[in-house]
Amino acid sequence: MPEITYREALRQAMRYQLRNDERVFLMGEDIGAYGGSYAVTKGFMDEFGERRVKDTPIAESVVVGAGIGAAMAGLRPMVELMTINFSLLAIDQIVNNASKLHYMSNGQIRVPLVIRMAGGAGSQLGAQHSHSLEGWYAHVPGLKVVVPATPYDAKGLLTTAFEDENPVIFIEHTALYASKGEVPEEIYRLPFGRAEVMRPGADLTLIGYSGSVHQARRAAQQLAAQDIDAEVLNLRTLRPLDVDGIIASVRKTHRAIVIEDDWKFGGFGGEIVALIQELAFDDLDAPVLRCSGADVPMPYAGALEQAALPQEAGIVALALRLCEGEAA
Amino acid sequence: MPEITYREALRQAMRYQLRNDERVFLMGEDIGAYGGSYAVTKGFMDEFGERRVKDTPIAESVVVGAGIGAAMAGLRPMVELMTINFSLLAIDQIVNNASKLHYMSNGQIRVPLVIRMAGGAGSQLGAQHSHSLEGWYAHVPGLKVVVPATPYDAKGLLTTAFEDENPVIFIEHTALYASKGEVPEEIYRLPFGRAEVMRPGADLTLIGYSGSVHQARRAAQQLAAQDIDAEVLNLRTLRPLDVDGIIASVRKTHRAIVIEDDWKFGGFGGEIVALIQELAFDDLDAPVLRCSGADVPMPYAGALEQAALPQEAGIVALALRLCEGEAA
Amino acid sequence: MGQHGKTGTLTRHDGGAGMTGDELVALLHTMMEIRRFEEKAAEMYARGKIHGFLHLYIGQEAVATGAIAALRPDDYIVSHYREHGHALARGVDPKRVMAELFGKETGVTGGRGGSMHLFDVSKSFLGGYAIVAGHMPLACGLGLAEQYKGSDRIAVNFLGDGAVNEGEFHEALNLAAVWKLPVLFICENNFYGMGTAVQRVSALVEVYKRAEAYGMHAEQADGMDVLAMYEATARLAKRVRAGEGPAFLEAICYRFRGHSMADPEFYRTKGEVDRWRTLDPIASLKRRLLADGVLTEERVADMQAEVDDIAREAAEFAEQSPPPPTESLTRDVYVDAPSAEEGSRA
Amino acid sequence: MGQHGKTGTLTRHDGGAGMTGDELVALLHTMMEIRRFEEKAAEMYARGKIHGFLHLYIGQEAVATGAIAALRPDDYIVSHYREHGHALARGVDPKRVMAELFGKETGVTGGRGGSMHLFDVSKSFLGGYAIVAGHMPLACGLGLAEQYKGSDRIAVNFLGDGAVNEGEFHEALNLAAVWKLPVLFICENNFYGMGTAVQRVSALVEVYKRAEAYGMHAEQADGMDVLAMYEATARLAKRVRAGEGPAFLEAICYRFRGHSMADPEFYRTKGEVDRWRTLDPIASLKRRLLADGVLTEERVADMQAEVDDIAREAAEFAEQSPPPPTESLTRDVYVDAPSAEEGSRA
Ligand SMILES: Cc1ncc(C[n+]2csc(CCOP(=O)(O)OP(=O)(O)O)c2C)c(N)n1
Ligand SMILES: Cc1ncc(C[n+]2csc(CCOP(=O)(O)OP(=O)(O)O)c2C)c(N)n1
Ligand SMILES: [Mg+2]
Ligand SMILES: [Mg+2]
Repeated sequence: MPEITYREALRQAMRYQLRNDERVFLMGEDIGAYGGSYAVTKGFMDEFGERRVKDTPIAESVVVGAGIGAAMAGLRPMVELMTINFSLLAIDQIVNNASKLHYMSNGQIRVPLVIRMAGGAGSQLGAQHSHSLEGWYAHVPGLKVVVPATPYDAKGLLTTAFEDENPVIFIEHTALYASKGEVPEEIYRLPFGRAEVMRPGADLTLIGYSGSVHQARRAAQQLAAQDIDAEVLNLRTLRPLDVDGIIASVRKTHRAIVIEDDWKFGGFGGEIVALIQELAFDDLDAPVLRCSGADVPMPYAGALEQAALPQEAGIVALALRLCEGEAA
Repeated sequence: MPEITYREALRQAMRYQLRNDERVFLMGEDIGAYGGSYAVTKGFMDEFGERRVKDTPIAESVVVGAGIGAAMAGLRPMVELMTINFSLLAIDQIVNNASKLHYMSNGQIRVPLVIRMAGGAGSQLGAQHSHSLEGWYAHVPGLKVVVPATPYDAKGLLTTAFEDENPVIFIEHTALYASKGEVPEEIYRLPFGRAEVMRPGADLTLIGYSGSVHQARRAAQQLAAQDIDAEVLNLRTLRPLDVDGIIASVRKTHRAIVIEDDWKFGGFGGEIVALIQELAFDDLDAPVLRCSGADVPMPYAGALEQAALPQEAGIVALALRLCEGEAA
Repeated sequence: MGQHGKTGTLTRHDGGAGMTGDELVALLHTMMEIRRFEEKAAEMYARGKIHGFLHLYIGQEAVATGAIAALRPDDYIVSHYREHGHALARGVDPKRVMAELFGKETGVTGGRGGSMHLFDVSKSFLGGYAIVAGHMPLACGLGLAEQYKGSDRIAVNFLGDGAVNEGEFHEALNLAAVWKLPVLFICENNFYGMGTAVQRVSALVEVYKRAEAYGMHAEQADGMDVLAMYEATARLAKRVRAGEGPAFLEAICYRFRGHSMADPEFYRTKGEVDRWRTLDPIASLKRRLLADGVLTEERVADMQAEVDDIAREAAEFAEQSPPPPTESLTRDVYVDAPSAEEGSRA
Repeated sequence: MGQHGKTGTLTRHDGGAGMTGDELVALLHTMMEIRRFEEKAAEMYARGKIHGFLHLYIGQEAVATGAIAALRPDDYIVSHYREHGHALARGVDPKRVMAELFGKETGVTGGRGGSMHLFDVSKSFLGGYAIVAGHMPLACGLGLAEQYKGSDRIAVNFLGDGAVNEGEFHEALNLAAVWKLPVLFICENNFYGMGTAVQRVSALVEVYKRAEAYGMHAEQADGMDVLAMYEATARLAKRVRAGEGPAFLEAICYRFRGHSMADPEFYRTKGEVDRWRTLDPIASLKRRLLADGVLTEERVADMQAEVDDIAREAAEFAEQSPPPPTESLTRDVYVDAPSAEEGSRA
């Protein structure tokens, strides 16, 4: 299988849709002439024309709302919001319209819309440009929320997203665009609501998604050196969430840590913890812990930012605490 | 002590501030000539004039942003957003400016701003007007989030909010405005981050806030009839959260249920569950459960809406499950 | 035009927008139907049959009636929360609208939406929305889709004067203008957003001039005159349909009742309301058609009886309908999407 | 005006906005300082000393320099993420600005904000903001506060052409106009928002005409000419300060560099950039002051050496400063508020 970047994997999925479904079009700020702020749509305007690839004004609310409206009329738009930070300006459209119209209309209306955006931190962009608010979208019934961690995820999940009949919030990670991995040349779909066991293990489950999966993997390697055999779960989608997959893993390992870039307090990690303790209470040998971002607006300075984000060392320390007196 | 309504309690707190602090002014949609959509500010424009009580355009973002700017310049504005639903249109201002400016400016700027809004459901207002998203605000470092359950809370917490140096999101419950309770005539402050034990109990802790406290109380009465002695906690503020108070209660009762109007999945209740199992793992005799809103956009029809909201019967059923083979 | 617009005369009538007498009477019938429906709704609200917010359209009937009569039946309509009139004018079944207000299974959305969220896709009635200006981007998207498909269907977006200060108004008008979207915006300027008079919150009180700032063709029309609304809408819809880009119509009108049933109306005087009541769009048209001999007093009485029946039958239907079953609560949160759930199909 | 604007001549000069030769030379000095600072920043970015997004002000120096020179030092400035020029023109210490870009403890916000978020409250420089148009409501609030206090301090809000299609632009202009807030909006129309040319996304490309739609006094000025900017700003600031309500100034200008350091500049031609470079605001003023005899080539060389030193010293200072201690991470999330934490004081 060829090795390609996460960015290229996304491009392949989009190009396939643009070629094969006339109802599909893309719109967003600077996706055309500029080439996309993360170069994901570079060249698409030349290849598919301005009808299929639309540069929009900087006006997030109407861009998302127009995507919803076009989807209501039978098209399959993909709206790029550049970054999750700007999605706050369109959140009313997402929460009050996209997520609710199918239900409110008693099934008369469908909103098959994909909203792509880059999330995550770690590039020193400062407090207003470093949000990881995917948990907010995962909170909203009517939405699906996708968080690819690898190029393979990116292509397979984006294809599924385009073909879904519901609004899908597709959140890429700014720090992953250049990461590489093996990806089939042909098109394929990855199911929503099914986590990937990235590394099987017996002693402890590390649960991550998007960027945090990679920290979990690296932490698992370090733990292996200390004879702790960690299982790593890559959630792939937050809504639907693979509750069965999570519980099955914890039933086996009896311990778990959730890793997330986002602020801990009131974040999505709490949901995973709550579900585990509710559904696998008797299987737990220790509390489920979270390794999350610090409770601060993200600072710019490199060392401060790193201190504000979950790190392998922190995961390892928590894991050792959990496994104290056991395997190690 | 006189018995007054939740609405009147809020009015007393606001009137005190308007009379005693020239820096305080109010602004919001229809708070003046109309008298406030929940009549909380009725008569204030006549009493204090248009300089202190400002009707604004329907433009949530600039109203909140102007409140932030005025606070930056040394005033102490109170912005009324009518309902939490409309706060989605101002959420960028709240998250990207209000919550972050003190930190981002390295302490140079302060934002002593109170943003009031009505939340909750139960009045058949339909999906776009029935949000309980207080958990989103509680997720954001830099904000304080206040959720009064009683007239006594309302007056004491709003007074504290006005005198706080930080942005405070003050969320009232639409269904509580006419509720009555004893409230001292003089002004008083209730501390943030300290929960109230509304009913002491030994067998189980029911944790609620705002509207759900009352369901918890009624459920506790029903449980008492079945010989289950439930402790009822009224959180009063979600950020800061009275973690110590919650843990102390659970250490005593060994069981807990969180009650919230909001959607369960990815909601604030998960945070409380996660904290309890992390900090009191060995004290728990059973998993911490949540009695939350159904995972649907809120339907209009009365019976459907009631089915979508947590009810006493549901709390009682969960409590019985938790206490199975014990007290009962 | 309401589906109940059967009339008594067939002769061509000169005075009104080139319409036949039949057509004019049909307009009157629709307005009367809306009025009676709303009065019945108010009555049912007072009797505890309708809950939540109820925003009546009484006084503004000429706007929806005239405008929608001038559209093609497949043109999309997107309205706000004061939308009963638009739905009825489009021919949505009054029985099913009333049942919706009652929260019944037979309602247009099975009781899920209520007064503020009527939807009837079969009539291209794409909804009532409760977030001020939040529906404007959707109208842009509907227009965009038709432009993309190359059709000549247009999207018509009703909004209130209160919406013009929202950010989304600006974003929507700019996008529609710069992309030349086939959207006709109709702003019902009834001088108040809740209790706030337009001039207290809008820098420019002539709303249509706001639209001109986007280079958009914009006009003002007398929203108390159904024929004026018909004519202006027909003219603007034609432009929009021809691909000349969006247009904006400001309809000057007045609501005779409070903002919602809960409004104490502190902010305006009875005198002001009474002055506007002398411009009642139904009474005016009635007078005119009587004077012109298109209608007789007898026929008017018959029509009144007809719309009384419609409203009464709607309320009876609503009353007798069952509530939605509790089991339906979790239905239709998602479209079933077996493709996504079944995994790889490649 | 930059604090380094010491000059060589004291004679009154006729050509420029009624300014003395000294004052004109000071304007030139400030522009040169900004230019050199930005070049140094680009160099430091390339050397890996600066991270994140870096948006240079090169080409637009006349706007900040001319405008800010015309303000009172206590007038608030609220800018967006391309704000180094505004900060330096206001006299914020270049050492502390560079240290901020380096993410050092000695930076204006201790390394927390970085390039997009400079703040110096002691200079009434109330920040750079990274959400397009998100800072406009804040400027309204600052103006509102001064109006409320009865002071004659005004708020000046710099924004880009890309901001004009955002909802907040509309909400802010309307609120400022309807409440007659003392806010001066200065829109730097450099013809592109990232890679998107104004006419591709704005229904009305003459930005100042947008402001007129709110009944606001609006003008256009040559943003490549520091004196034109000075004059226009002085005139509009005077109006605003006098309580005549907000005003809007569109400065026509051009950025010579990419949007940020990462911009591949696919969207414009080298020819276009080169044409604008012939209008370089620094070269133009220099030529003029030389021609008028206000400056000598020798003094120009001295000034270049001075600003070279400023930029070099700033970089050295930044380099030698310590990073913020990790323990400071959680400081200042909240203002300490013992009153709230200590409970009832009544
Ligand atoms: C975003 C938002 N803000 C506030 C409200 C509360 N609200 C409901 S209707 C209304 C007034 C709207 O007035 P207008 O647009 O003139 O319509 P009218 O009621 O006159 O038909 C307000 C403020 C809302 N529904 N949505
Ligand atoms: C709300 C929001 N949307 C998108 C962006 C991404 N973005 C950053 S700068 C920019 C272009 C702004 O252009 P303009 O206002 O003309 O300022 P200039 O860069 O030309 O100085 C965009 C789209 C953002 N920062 N904020
Ligand atoms: Mg109105
Ligand atoms: Mg620009």
